[in-house]
Amino acid sequence: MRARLSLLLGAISAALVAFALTSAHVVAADKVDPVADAKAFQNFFFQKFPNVKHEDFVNGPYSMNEDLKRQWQEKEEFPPYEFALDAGKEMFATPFKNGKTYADCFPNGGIGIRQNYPYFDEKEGRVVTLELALNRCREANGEAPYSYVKDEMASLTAYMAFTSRGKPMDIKIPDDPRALAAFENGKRYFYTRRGQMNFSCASCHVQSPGERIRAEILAPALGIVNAMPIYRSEWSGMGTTSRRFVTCNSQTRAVPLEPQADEYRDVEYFLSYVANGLPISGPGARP
Amino acid sequence: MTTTTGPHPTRRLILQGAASVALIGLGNLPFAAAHAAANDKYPEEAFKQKSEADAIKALYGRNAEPSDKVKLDAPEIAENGGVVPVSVTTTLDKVTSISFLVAENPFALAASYKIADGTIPGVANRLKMAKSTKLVAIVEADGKLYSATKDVKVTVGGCGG
Amino acid sequence: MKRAIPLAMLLALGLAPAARAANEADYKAAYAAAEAAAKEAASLRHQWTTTISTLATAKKAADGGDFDRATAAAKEAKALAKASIFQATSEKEAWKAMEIR
Amino acid sequence: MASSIRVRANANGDITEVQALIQHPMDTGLVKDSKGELIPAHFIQELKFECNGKDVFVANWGTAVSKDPYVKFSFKGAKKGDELKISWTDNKGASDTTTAKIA
Repeated sequence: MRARLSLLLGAISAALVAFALTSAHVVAADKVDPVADAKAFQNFFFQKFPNVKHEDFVNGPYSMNEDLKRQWQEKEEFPPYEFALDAGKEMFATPFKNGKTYADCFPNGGIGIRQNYPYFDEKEGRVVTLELALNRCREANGEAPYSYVKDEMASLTAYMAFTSRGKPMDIKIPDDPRALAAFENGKRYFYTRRGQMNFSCASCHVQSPGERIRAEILAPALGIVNAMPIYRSEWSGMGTTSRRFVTCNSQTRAVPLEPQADEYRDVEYFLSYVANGLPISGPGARP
Repeated sequence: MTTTTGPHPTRRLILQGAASVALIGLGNLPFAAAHAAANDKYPEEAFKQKSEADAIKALYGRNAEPSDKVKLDAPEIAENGGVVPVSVTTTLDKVTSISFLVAENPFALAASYKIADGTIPGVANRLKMAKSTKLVAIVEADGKLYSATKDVKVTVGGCGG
Repeated sequence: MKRAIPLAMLLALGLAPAARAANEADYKAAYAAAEAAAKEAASLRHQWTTTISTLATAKKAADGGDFDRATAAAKEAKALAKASIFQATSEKEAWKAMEIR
Repeated sequence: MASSIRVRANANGDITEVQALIQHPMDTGLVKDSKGELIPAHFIQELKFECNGKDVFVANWGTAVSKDPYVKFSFKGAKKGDELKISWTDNKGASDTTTAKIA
């Protein structure tokens, strides 16, 4: 008797979940309005922090705290990501075994294009981030892909970000239901609570930017990926966007997904799109 | 002194004896001198001392007195214990040495700088601090020691893990 | 003397249920249930790191023969996994409450 | 391989401000690696700045100096175009040196 009951219960809850999923999908598809979302997102932060200059939001915690900003500006005179930048520049110019270089894989030779990443690839029907494109380029030229969370990838993206410094973020969402779905999926991931701490990205970066979380000041979500990749004193090393997502997850005691998982690429797509117009400030230095 | 095969071993022994006696006699002077002037060799001993008082004694041979002419700048809450920007400037003149000590670190002495004349008495660097600690800056000016201290809070960042 | 008897009874009662220590079979059942729940949480991509570490503690305790602690840890792991499953399903809609509109 | 020392020396008037950033792990010898073994101490002990044949600044460092160490100081008596020689040695006897023109 008990077994049959739990079986029944399981079936009902499964059906419920399935129904919720499809309905959300159907409802979401026609309701998704990235332009309105981006405007609302930016206005939320502009109103919450009226005296922070719009372009300052890309400086994360330093836009929230004067003392920290002074320490940062002093560090920026001789930033700790200097070595990664030089290494990235050298790697970018070093040809692969087959003679080609990264410049052959990217529009404009890969210089000054970081602000258009991530983009939605209509052939593949999914979001392609700068890190994924770099590894694609390596594999297309017979080279082994780099780890998404280690220094080589950080050095490459640091150099490409540096060539786009100051250019406004310029992410496009093609009129393609799959692109809208990816944007929505990213937005859902951003607001979904996870881990035993039961935090979502928004719990910290929307509800309490500027406040301290133990020794650190929380960065606002607006413009938070504009500074990627970042040199973090805590890691005493470079960190790619993937490394940041993975470590953020484990801090809330959520088991991280594999780097460049759909959710991570989509949430980067969402965060980059809503920051359109704000300057690229990568590579960044952070606590 | 050592290369000659000296036919009169006794003479050499006497000479060596005399030399060593002289050394002992002067025992404290050269060391004191070594302490007073910023010695050239790496102050191995001072860097091995655990406590800040022992490290100062090993490095300079005497104690320092607090002075408001030594301006020590360090964050109240360290952004990160591994990279704490710390700097010191002073209006004292004839400065020959500046040192930084982090009291709560396993080994107190963090860094010691020799200031040649003509060099502005001031240094900025980035230090590691194991935990919330007293930070001490020592300035050796005209043979006397002056100090400034500041408390720095150090804790981890992030929310959990 | 009269008062002492009920006290002794109370004590005896209190001890009775805990007398039978958990044995390996109890542990195996509890661990299997916990593992199933953890698998489901993983499939929803909402696993908690503490579920995995508690499962590991249960296994280590069991390997050490301490089935009391092992069963307790396995039960806790199952509770954690169930909580993460609840979080995954409830957040399917709940996230909208936080959305900036 | 590019030098491990990045240095900037700018003279304004008689005072030259020098900033240096050095690529070095500065391991304390107290930290364990992922396999639980102690990473041996490996840190720069002496860093010397020479200009016009004179040691203008000598740093003696312990294990409490941050990874990729940074130092800033100023000195008098040099002018634009003078050469600044920077060299360091660490506790393993490794060393590196570079020269920079004062801007």
